[in-house]
Amino acid sequence: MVPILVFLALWEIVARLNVVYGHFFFPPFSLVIRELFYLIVSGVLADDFFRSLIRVLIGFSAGSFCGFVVGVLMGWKNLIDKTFGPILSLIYPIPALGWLPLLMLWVGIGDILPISIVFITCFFPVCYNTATGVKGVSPNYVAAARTLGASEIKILFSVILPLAVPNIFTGLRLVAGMAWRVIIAAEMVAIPTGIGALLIRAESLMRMDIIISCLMVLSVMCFLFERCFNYFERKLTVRWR
Amino acid sequence: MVPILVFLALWEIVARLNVVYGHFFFPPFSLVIRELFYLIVSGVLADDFFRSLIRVLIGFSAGSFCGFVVGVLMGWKNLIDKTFGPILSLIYPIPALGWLPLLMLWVGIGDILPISIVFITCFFPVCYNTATGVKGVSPNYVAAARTLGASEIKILFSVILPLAVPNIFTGLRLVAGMAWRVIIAAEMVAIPTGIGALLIRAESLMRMDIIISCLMVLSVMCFLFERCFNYFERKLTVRWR
Amino acid sequence: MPCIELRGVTNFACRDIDLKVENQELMVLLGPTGAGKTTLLNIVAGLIEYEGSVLFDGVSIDSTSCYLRGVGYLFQDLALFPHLSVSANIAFGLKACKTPPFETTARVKEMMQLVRIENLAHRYPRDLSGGEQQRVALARALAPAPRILLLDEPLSSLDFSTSKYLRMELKRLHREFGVTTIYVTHNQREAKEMGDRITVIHDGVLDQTGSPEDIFFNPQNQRISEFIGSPNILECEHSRDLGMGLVEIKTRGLSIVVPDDGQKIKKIAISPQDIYISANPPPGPDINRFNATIVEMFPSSSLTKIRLKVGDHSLLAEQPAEVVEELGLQSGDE
Amino acid sequence: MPCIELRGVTNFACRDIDLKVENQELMVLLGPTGAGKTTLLNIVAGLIEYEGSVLFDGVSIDSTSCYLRGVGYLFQDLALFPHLSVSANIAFGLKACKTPPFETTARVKEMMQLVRIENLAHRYPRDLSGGEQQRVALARALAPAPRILLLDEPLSSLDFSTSKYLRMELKRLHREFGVTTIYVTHNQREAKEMGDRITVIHDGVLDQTGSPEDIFFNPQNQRISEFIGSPNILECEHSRDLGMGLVEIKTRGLSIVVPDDGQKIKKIAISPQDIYISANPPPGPDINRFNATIVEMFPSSSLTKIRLKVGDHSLLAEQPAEVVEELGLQSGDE
Amino acid sequence: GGSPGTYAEQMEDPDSSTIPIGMAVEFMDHAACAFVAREMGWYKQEGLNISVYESYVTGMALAAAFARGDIQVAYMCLVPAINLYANARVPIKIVAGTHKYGYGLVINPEKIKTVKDLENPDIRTGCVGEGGAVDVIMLNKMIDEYHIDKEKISKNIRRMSPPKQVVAIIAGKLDAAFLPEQWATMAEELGCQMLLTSRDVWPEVQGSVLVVKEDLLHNHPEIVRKLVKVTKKATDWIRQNPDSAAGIVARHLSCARKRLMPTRAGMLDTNLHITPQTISRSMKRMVITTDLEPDVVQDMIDYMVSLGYIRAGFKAGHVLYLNYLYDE
Ligand SMILES: Nc1ncnc2c1ncn2[C@@H]1O[C@H](COP(=O)(O)OP(=O)(O)OP(=O)(O)O)[C@@H](O)[C@H]1O
Ligand SMILES: Nc1ncnc2c1ncn2[C@@H]1O[C@H](COP(=O)(O)OP(=O)(O)OP(=O)(O)O)[C@@H](O)[C@H]1O
Ligand SMILES: [Mg+2]
Ligand SMILES: [Mg+2]
Repeated sequence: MVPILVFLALWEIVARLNVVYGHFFFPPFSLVIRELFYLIVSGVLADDFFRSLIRVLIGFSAGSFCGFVVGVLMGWKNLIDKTFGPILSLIYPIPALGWLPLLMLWVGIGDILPISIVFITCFFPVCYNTATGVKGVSPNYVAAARTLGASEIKILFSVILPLAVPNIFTGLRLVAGMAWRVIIAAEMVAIPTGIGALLIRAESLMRMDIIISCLMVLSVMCFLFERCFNYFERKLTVRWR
Repeated sequence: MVPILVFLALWEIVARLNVVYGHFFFPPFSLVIRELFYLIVSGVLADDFFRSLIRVLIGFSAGSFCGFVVGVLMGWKNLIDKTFGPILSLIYPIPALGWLPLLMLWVGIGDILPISIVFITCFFPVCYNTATGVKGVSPNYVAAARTLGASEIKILFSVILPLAVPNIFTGLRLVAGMAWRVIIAAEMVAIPTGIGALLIRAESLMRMDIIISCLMVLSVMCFLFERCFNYFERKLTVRWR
Repeated sequence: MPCIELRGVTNFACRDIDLKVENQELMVLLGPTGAGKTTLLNIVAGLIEYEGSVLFDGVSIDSTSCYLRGVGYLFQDLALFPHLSVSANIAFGLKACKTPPFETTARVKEMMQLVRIENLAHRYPRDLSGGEQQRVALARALAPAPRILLLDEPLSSLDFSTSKYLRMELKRLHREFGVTTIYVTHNQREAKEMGDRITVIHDGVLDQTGSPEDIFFNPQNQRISEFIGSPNILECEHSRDLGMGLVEIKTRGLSIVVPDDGQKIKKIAISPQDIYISANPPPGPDINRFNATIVEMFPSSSLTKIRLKVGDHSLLAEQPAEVVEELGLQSGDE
Repeated sequence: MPCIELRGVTNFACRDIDLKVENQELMVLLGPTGAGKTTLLNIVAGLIEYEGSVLFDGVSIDSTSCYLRGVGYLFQDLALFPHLSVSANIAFGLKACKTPPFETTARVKEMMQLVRIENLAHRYPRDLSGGEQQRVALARALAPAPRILLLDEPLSSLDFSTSKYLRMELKRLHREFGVTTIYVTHNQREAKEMGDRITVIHDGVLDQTGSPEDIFFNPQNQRISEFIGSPNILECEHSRDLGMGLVEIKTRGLSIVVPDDGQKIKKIAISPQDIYISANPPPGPDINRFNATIVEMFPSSSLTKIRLKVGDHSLLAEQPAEVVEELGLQSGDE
Repeated sequence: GGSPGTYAEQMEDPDSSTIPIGMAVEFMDHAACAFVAREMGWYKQEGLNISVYESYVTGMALAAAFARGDIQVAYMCLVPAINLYANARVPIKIVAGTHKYGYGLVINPEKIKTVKDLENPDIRTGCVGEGGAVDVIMLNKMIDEYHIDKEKISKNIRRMSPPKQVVAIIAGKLDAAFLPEQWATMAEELGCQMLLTSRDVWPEVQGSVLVVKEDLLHNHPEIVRKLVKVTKKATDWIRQNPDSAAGIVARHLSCARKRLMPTRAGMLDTNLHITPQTISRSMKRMVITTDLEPDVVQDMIDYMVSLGYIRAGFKAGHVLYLNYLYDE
């Protein structure tokens, strides 16, 4: 907690000591909090926030899950790695801009669109990290499990995955942030609700205070996500790491 | 290579069998290649491409390097982790949209703008993955190195980092794609050059063919990046993994 | 329980190995370090590539994947699962073959009592001592009651009494359940004590297979005799009981007094380390002491092998280098 | 070379340990598994937390960080660097203390010859056998010529001849350079052979410290005597030379014949395992054989301790459970 | 800003060409006059050292660029200009207009016949960012003018950038959209129907304007004067020969910097590319003029206040500075 407080204090100070115009583009923490408060009481934020939250949660969990599965397969069976690896690395760099038209055609313009953008974003990092983690498991343990009569599946679930947990969670922690980051871009083509839409509106209205309030919401959300991932990871690994 | 060819063949077929306007949204591979060819000969692409390439390279290497350093510190010294971890996870989810105004103020319109956006994008994944890798090194090896009289630094460089290589490279592979993905968004703003600019132009003229050609360039670049990372990683780890 | 048969098995560490371990037999695999013992076990367990073929009960199982071979394997580097507690480690094999929970717990308890680690049930391998880890690994290998047991130096890091206890326990288990077992060790006493038969491996080649007596009394080649200390085998021509449990043995002009173990003596083996050379007669009674001529010496970094001529025997003695120096021994000395 | 002193060292596995290892001494740390040996070494090396204080040459080094203590440590789980070749592993310590390259290579070569692994220089630990790994670890620990040497079961997975050779080499090195050494083992013979002094540790408590003879002939408490096999110590009242290297020893009504090692005998120790019990007289000469009365029996899972009354001695014997059964021994039997 | 007329007294800086000026230009035919002026090289003739950002700088980024001074001049729509002044508090002055109108409601003729049909629950209306862009203003105005139920429309509004709206309409994912030119016309050419134009919805509504930063006006009034002059010249020229102007704009729009984007493969499946015909049709829908009535601006300001886009209303006079526009 302390570092965060320090950080905020720093922010306040820097902002207050700022050059002309700076004050507007980089308002002090206190102001933002005030604005945030107004936004919350006025109820504008809550609604948008929850819609975004739901989109993020769905996209995130779906994307991470698929990424996880594919990653496990790639890390586990070298053949699959060789097969999908190149294709993934071809698809990976396609930005939202590239996906939008296709998605528009496939899923239409509705809640699914931003969700699927979040999905795409979450997929790759989890996939890559999981694969690395799975590959990293020492073959000795796998051999031991084999001799104990564990089937490949059993080995996967009771040996490989538990040992790959740290990497998997790194992936999750990464995409937790990205999901919140990309929801903005995702909601650029959507039903005009959600924190992204709010942000765009504020953006085009040039309302810096609202923008920063939204960003703070993002930050806090990502922070919470990260916390609980850390919590779960510790729960899963602390006893043997 | 085979899987890629299969993939492209599939693309061609699906595109050719497509519905009305399908060609427009989802042109077959052959068409895109033709367009790509025209783009190249007309010289439009080359110039933009190289500008983007340079920006990506600079932003990528700088961002990865800083991410690497911070990640090492965080994984190495728990105190630093506790200190910076929360702050990073607060800053992490801020999207490009959020950074733009501040960057505009600080670095102004120019090549630095997209570079710094790439930088920000590359920083976090490398940082997180490196930290995970460093934390993952078995304490036994560290202890052994200690008793052999190696100083902390020496241990870091000759034991911890070599063993963390796989994670570090996962991070790099991740951001290689992101860098190319985000350069678009970065160049859409105010910078009238680079593939991003070309893309946004094509988009506002709804020239799907050009868009897809650009995306293909991105894909290929990311693919190449990934290849050479794989190559280096193998070089570094094959003998003992 | 199946019998294990290896036919022309070859890989990086084994060269054309033929071996048959009878049903219910406990075969000790004895060999110096780097001989290929672990590799051989890995081959039987199906963990590494090899040419040639491995048969259980005459059926080739080269294509049978490891986890169907039903072997219990105690790895030399124990490979305990770091993320599982001791009890979970032991239970792993049972869970893998779908043992009902209550049986599992019972079996785990039993195993932990067998290897005397009841008190560590909830510890994690990281927090165990070397010997404790080894015992956990042993328990883990035994728990699923495998048809074949591969033990790679199962007692190497246990103290005498514990290992003695476990040797007896293993013996007992083997008697009771007759699990076909390959028992790797580099300890000759262990080998002698445990083995129905012993097979000696050297540089990936099986030199000799036979009963303990076989191996120790007539090693079939130089390497073995060197490995087990190349005893000087003396044919016993005729022996005279001295009473008080001693026999005097006449063998081509030498008479040697040995304690009598009640049974008739045909051969005696004197290991080179047991031959002491000194220039001037040492104190004490003059027994088993002869004048010898040094025929030749093979100095090595720290040990010197010395071929002695005693009567019309030629014996091989082994002396620490420094002894040799201080005695200033040379060929031809008396 | 410093002397090592531990004062009231305490942690999860050690309880209030006081120990002084003299300069240039080779102290053997003997104890059953789980006694706290490894932990003790870790404490000396400064790898884990502890209360109390450790002194080198009387100077407390509790605050000295591990890599400045200048100890060479052979870990029980060898902890070879998987990403470095054998030679690189051995060279690590030298590089760490900025040895010039050519010296390094020379030293590495020397070490590899010492432990006989020249041919493995470019292998990686993954591809080594257990014993080879152990020798690499030994070489790595020795290479930087440390002031203090901590060896945790350095020979546990080596065959007899190799380990014998290495024991002699270690002895020689110790004589030459007099590195203060703590040598952990659970093997009594090794302990006897290597140690200037031996200290016995049990459940994290030092029971006894002294010369090998001390420990083995008058163990100071039950646990030690049990650990080293609780020999029955018989005071020797007077002895008679039978000639032929035999002595008859009279001790309160018993006369026992033992082979004579030339020196005067004061006590003899008979370990329980060496006492054989049989109902009817076995064949062979009637030597060292007495009628005894079974006073009491302590049956355990597989071994039965039997207290015998022989003359006016009471001896402790140990018999395998099944022997006991088939003989149907009971208290009070003759 | 001070009262009008104060700047005229400023003494003129002789070598105005040395001062580099960043100019933001929207990448659509709203900025026709800028394109033409560049093509003709009139800025150079006036000795203006202008670096043009044919940019997509919008909202905050633009504001920041203005604030920092990287951009001092911009051809932009009136609404963002007002936001810039009122919300971002960037001291700017609007010194000239460039055109009136320039928006149109394009619809899918199968599903929509009259404006009232927009209320139907299955009608999805496209729209750019709420508030920032003009189209939403137009939408609201239309709602007021034609007495449509706002709720019913806003229930299924889809927001996305104009080009995406066109794509969406022709892909049948949208049914109506209030688009800025040239996209409105392009959509029309792709089979949509233009139901309304901004002219019908809001007579005399101002399209884009020429915006300069106050500092520039303050320190280098002569530069601003020249800018206005060039703009005027350009608009006049466009009015006189619209077709060649359309050609220039079309070529300019389909340029990636100096080079034309190839169009061969692009034309295979769709005529999605900018032809002079498209542009001229599109430009005929606007009134290209620098005239700018304060009342119109005031109306816009008041309307934005009523929509709650800007916090407090203000006198149009504060943001306008039309001396150079009308002093010749
Ligand atoms: N993966 C490998 N690739 C190449 N050579 C190997 C590999 N693993 C082991 N070896 C070599 O094969 C030989 C036999 O190894 P193995 O582990 O079977 O010896 P071992 O009999 O178990 O010795 P120890 O008693 O020390 O365990 C050794 O010389 C070792 O160097
Ligand atoms: N990290 C730990 N936390 C708690 N207890 C531990 C930890 N490490 C070891 N122990 C316990 O401390 C005791 C001593 O461990 P130690 O490794 O010193 O035994 P040891 O003498 O080396 O035995 P061995 O000869 O088997 O290696 C053991 O009972 C072990 O279970
Ligand atoms: Mg082995
Ligand atoms: Mg230990």
